[in-house]
Amino acid sequence: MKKLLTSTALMFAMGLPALAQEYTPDPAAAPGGNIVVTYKDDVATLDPAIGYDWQNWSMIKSLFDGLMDYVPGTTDLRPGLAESYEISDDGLTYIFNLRPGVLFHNGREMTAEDVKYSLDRVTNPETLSPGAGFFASIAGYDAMSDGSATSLSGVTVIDPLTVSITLSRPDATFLHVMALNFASVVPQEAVEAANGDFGKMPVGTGAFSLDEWVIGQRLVFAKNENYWRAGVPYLDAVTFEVGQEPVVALLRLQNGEVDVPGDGIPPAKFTEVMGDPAQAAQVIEGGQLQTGYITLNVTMPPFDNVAVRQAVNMAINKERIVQIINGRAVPATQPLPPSMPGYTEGYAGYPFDPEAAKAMLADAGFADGFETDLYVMNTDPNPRIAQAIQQDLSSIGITANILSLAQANVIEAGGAGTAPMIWSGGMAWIADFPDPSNFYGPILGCAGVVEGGWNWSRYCVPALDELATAADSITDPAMMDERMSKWSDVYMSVMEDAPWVPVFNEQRYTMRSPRMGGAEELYVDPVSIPVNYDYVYVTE
Amino acid sequence: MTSTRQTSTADTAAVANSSATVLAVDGLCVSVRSESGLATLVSDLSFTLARGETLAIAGESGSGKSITSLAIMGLLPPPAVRVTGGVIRLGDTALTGLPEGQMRSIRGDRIAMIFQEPMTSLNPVLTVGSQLCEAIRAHEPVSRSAAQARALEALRQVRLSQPEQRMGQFPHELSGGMRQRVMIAMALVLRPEVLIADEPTTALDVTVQREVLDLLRDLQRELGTAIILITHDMGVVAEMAERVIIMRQGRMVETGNVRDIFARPSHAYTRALLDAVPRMGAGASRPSAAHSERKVPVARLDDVSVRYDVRAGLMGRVSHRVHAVERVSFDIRPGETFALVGESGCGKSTIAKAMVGLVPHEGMIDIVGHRVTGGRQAGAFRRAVQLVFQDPMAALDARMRVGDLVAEPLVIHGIGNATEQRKRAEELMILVGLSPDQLNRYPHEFSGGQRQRICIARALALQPQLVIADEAVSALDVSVQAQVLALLRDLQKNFGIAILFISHDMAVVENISDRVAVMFLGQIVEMGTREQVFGDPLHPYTRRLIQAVPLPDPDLKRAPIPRLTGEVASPIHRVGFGPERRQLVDTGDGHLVAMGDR
Amino acid sequence: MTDATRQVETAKPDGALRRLLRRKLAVFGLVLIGLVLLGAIFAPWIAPFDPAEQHFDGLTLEGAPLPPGGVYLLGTDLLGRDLFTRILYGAQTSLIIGVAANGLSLIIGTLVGITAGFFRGWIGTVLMRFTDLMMAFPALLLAICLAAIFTPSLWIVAMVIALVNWVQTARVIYTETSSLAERDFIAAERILGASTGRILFRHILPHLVPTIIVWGTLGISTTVLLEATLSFLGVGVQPPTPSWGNIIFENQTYFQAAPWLVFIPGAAVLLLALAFNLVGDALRDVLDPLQRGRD
Amino acid sequence: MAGYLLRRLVQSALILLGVSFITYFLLFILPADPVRQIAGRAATAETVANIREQLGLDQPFLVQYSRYLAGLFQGDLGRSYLQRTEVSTLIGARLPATLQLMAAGIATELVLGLSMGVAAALTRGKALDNSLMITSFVTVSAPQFVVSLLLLYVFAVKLGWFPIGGYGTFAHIVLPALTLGLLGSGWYSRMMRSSMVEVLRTDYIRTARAKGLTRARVILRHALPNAVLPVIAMIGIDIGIFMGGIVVVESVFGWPGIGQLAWQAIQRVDIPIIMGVTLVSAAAIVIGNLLADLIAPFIDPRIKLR
Repeated sequence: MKKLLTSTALMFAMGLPALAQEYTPDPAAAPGGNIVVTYKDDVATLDPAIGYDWQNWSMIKSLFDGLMDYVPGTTDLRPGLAESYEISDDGLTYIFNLRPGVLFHNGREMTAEDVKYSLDRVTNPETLSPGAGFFASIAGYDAMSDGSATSLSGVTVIDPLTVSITLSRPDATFLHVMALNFASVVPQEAVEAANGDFGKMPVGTGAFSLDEWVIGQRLVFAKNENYWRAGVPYLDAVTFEVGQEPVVALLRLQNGEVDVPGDGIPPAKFTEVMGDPAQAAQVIEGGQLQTGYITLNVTMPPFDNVAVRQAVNMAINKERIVQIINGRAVPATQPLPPSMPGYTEGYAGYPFDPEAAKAMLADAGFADGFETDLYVMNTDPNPRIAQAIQQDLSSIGITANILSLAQANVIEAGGAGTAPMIWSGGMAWIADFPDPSNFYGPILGCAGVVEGGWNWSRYCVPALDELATAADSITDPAMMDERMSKWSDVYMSVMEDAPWVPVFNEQRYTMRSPRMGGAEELYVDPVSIPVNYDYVYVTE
Repeated sequence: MTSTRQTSTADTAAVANSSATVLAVDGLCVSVRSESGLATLVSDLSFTLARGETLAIAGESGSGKSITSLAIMGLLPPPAVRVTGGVIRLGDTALTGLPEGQMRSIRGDRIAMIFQEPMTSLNPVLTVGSQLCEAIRAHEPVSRSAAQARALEALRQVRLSQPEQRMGQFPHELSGGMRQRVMIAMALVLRPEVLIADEPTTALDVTVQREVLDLLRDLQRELGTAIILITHDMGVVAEMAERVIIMRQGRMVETGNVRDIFARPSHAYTRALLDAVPRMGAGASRPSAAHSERKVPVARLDDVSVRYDVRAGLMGRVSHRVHAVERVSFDIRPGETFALVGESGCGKSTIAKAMVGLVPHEGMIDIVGHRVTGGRQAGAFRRAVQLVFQDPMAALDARMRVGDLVAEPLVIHGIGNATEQRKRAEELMILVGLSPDQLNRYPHEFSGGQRQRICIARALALQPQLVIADEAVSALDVSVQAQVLALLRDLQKNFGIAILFISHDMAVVENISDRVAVMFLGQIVEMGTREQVFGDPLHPYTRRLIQAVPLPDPDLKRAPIPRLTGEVASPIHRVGFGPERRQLVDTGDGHLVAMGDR
Repeated sequence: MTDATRQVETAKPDGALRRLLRRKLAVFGLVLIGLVLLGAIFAPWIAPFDPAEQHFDGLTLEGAPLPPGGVYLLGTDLLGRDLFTRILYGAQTSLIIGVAANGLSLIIGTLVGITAGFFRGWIGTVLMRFTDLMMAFPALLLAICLAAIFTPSLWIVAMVIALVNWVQTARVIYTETSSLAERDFIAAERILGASTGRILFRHILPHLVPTIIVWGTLGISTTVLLEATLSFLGVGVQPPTPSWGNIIFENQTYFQAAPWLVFIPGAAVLLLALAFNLVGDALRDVLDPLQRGRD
Repeated sequence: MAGYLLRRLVQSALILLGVSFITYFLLFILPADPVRQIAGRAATAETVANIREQLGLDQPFLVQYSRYLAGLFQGDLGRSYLQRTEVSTLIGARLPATLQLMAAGIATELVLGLSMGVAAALTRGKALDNSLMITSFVTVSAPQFVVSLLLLYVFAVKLGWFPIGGYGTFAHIVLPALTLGLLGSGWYSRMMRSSMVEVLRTDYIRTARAKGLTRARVILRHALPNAVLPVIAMIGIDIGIFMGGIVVVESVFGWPGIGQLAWQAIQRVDIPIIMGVTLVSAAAIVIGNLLADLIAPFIDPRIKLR
């Protein structure tokens, strides 16, 4: 994390190097134009405190801004509404200096009060924000969450353009947290005026404002002429059409009716598109911070036996599964995806070796195999992947019955700890922010081993938790390598215990219409998923 | 066509010459294509119809008389049934082989037809007026209002009450008699040369039948229309027609002047047919069952009422009640035939149902010492009383063999073992005049009369003391009817069974009963011995009923009976209001008659 | 219409079969059903492969399925399995569900209908109001909810379909029972003193048999379609058990890239449903004397 | 009449009450936790408990249900758990599209079905009759999702006659309405045919013919109104079947109706939306039946509403 700078001084204010924070837009970019983007699922809400779906994540990013932001197309932090920030030496206090003259879409100027209000709002239990937990390191969070306070004690307004945030423990990921959608700054009066429907009438400081929303059909974003970042956005408007099957969306794109299929290239059309050079030229490939894995419930026999879990790891033919999804992924060796800091280079993972796996099973006392259940979400291609897994397991004598259920039912079974095996696809862990800690806490740490928790393996090693905490307490950028090596150790221990079978890291393949311009990274932006609307443009 | 046509008289038929012939049928053959090949329905039928004449085509079911009428109209059901030979001529036009378009212009204009079922012959979703008007406008290019005026006139002509109002009414709002008048109006509005009346009064009550027949005769006199009257009722033939064709199994067996045929039937079938017709007064020759006042009655009804609730409104409150049977009292003595007569809806069948416990009642019904209640009855009671229904096909489970059906009462009551039951079933079959080897057949393999015999056999299986015959012979052809009546009489004589004979047919009742009760709107208006009721009818309604019966005697012409005006009284009353109760008074020797109505 | 054109009513089953076999379409339907039945029963012998086996040569290098022809008669699916084999085994599933679900729904529907129709009173009222209520339920939503509550398996899917489908049968049986109960021959039985059980089972039930057979046959087509729809929505029979519905479901988005994966099983569903419809309709004509002579 | 209407409305309300109870109960025992969906994966156990309490999901079933009912009686369908918007707004926004599709679908099936049925009845036993009846069987036997994919593939993708899914213009509605209508047209044509054959055999048709009316008049004025009656009664029931088809057809054609809303809500146990959609669908079915019953007396004056 080379951009994360701090100082050894107690309160050492500093601006970030200009070259690092400024993104150089495409010189060919011309303003104007309107693009059409499609999604299958309806947009549930545009309230930044609530929205947590594939399709609304990037929309919210374009409507709102947080104190921190990322350089487009990268996972590199840059300041957003905060012009600069200072971090105390103990790493517990952050002082953000806000940009002056930033206007909300309603015309009012954004102030430090708004920052405080927004953080209070997202952590207030009544908001029912799914992102509240990210702010747990801010002092006063616990009082907020148990309802004994209505305001975060750690957030103080120093003056209209300065806000100070005190943490209760050092948190190396805090700046990333402040770049999350959940940390977006919202105007109190607009929230209150919306009377519970802020998600349908959002007001932010972002590059676009919501112009029209026909529920179930389309949303139109209009360019924010007063946007504080000069020169962007380029587009006059973005139209999102929802309720469109990915296949249909792609057909329409081929017809020239759609510019970007928000759900990417559907598997069904993948071979066809890639086989046609003209179309393949419009395809953009990019990595994403995603891992598809199988959880093995370590509290349920026979998966309480580490040898069994390792054997399962060795039985899965990841290459074949990748082939089934038309090669749109790379086989995974460990929980972290390759582009994530902390990824252990050179680690080969468990080899695919059914014979050895069978032998291990026999040694563990399961020469005849056993029967178990494999839960999977019931949308394509997940049941198919599950069947491939099933066949692999059967080759070492394990009979896995597939339970292909609605997402909610799988999550319930996982949370209740009643599922021996779950294929994570469709609910898989896509990182909220590019930091290795994001892959640990709720899904591999002890905190997730509660009724309804997301640690579906029920894997809990206190020593690893401590190591993780220690890693996250290192906030000094100079010690980043040490932090990352600690995280690497954490995940290597996890692999030894094998509560997961990391299967693949999905690649994103998307398309754009020929008239679309802008760097390819913008279409596979790892943070502003799936498209960074602020920086793309049309060439016509 | 002129209205100054000379009134028909009995001898018109005799002088009918070719110049007056409006319709000629020559060698008509009609066949049906079925799975087993071509079957002949009508073969080689020839006759002529003169202007202003009434020709009756008489015969029992299956004789081909209706097919003949449809053949003339060109309405045979395609494609199965068609004319396979012969010529039908209307004036100079050969109707057979005429293209549909031309046939259509003749239908309704030059030949009209009225059907048996007035209830189903009018389109239920169109008003009377519109159905009449379209009949006019189909043939004459007149304006809507002109058509309406003529329709109204036609309704007046058939003497329909409140004709203006009727124009806007739907068929279901009219009574059966009124509908048949509408049908007649519709048929005659264009002054056709020929009117085919296919059993025009069979479905009507006897008093209404009389009115309709009178009307037809009057209209014929006024308009001079030639009428082909299709009927099974020899009484109607005698009253209406000048000439008659007797048909049997698609063939004409005899034809001629009505008076001649009734007086000197030359064909054996005609003779048998005429003999089978129940005649008023014939019963007098029959010895009455010995009056046995001292014997304990088999059935005793005291103040019996049956009422149904009519619910309406939001909470489904009872707003009206149908007083189907209102405070009826009578008793039936062992060995006698007690008849209940009355027109449809008078409550006579409801009494039968109440007596066997099928409908709940108020008052007391006592049958061989058992109080009848609405619910399940004791086995002994079940064995004492049995019911024979009007439609034997409906009363028999079509999916059981006759042997099982006849033995079933024994099975239910656990009488005897399987062999004994079988033996008893065979005995019963012989008793009702069927053969024991028919026990393995299904009901549909029998004729109507045979089925009714099976029903009777079933009823007799338990050796009941009382058999209720609810219109048991009404659906049968006269010849069969006579046989079944004879069977009943024999059984009664041999086993001393009491019979409650429920019928609308005064002639049959007069023939079979010992005592008679006349019912009107749920109440008994007159009751006495057969001699008393038929010999000296005291109640006006009884007199009306008797007068209305068509008599199979061409020489006996009766004056038309006065029509009842206004709406038919209804047995439906608001809750808390009931019908006026009729007090029966004894006019001497047990002849009871409702007071005040005389 | 007229005495002469009214055909003699024969209610004997042997006569019914003969009449059924005289209808070309019914014979066509019977032959189709027979073929599917044979295919299902003898699937282990006819099928060239194991239905769950994912062949390595069943997919192209890019992971695309193989079109019909060659080793894999009807091509392969997205996991490289033999489509022909899966359709054969899928016939087992679809038929088992068709028969089981439909049998169950017939039993429920007949029981409810006959009870409500014969006894009237409060039992009848309660049952029929409940039936009305079920009629008002959006059936598919109900099925999806039920399928989500019970973890889907072959038998659960059959049960869910039965729980949704009995309503129609109940209504029809109710109407028929009520009218039968009013008929003279039932009154005659009551007068003879026959017990309720005797009336119901000896007299009413036999008269309902044609209706039950007809609804049973027609119902199978509805059931096969509903199973397919549930599978289409992802709440059907669990993989890897093939059913015609879930074969389509798994492959639906590939209708353009690999049309055989959608339209071959789709045609199978259509033909089987068509076959049952044809036979059911013919049975209705043959068994119901009121409908006789319609054609 | 007013009494009848009032009674029917009360009955309908009771049916809806029953539907709401059963649905709520099914959702209650559904093995899926809406709170987990709301809380997100970073939530702590406290947050989860907090959300559960706030939504009243920690209460016993009857308490939860009576709260829902209390809201319902005030016309409040609640707020979506995940969208945080009034359910009535969400349904209100999508209902027009569904109703449009339904109306178009019903119109299609009636036009196709009735004309096919009448044509078949009039040519009974002939080649046209046979081919129409076989067609009707094919349409009732075809799985809707296969038909919709096929129509989409042929008419939108290959021929380009219609837009590939979406909503808005008349062209958009053709294929989805056709998909929905084809199934029903098979049923209606069969029903219409047998009803028409039955009517053509009645005495009053014979009377009409005996009057010398033209064939067209006999069929249109006398036979059709009578034959169409049993079909009218079916439309009410049909709406229930339609609701099922709509989920499928809306998903294939991207039609922005309540079917898609329901499907997404079921996936994520958004109980207020599922309840709302179920109740709205049930209401549509109940109202459809009521309308069918109310229309009947206009066609057949014998029918009295009591």
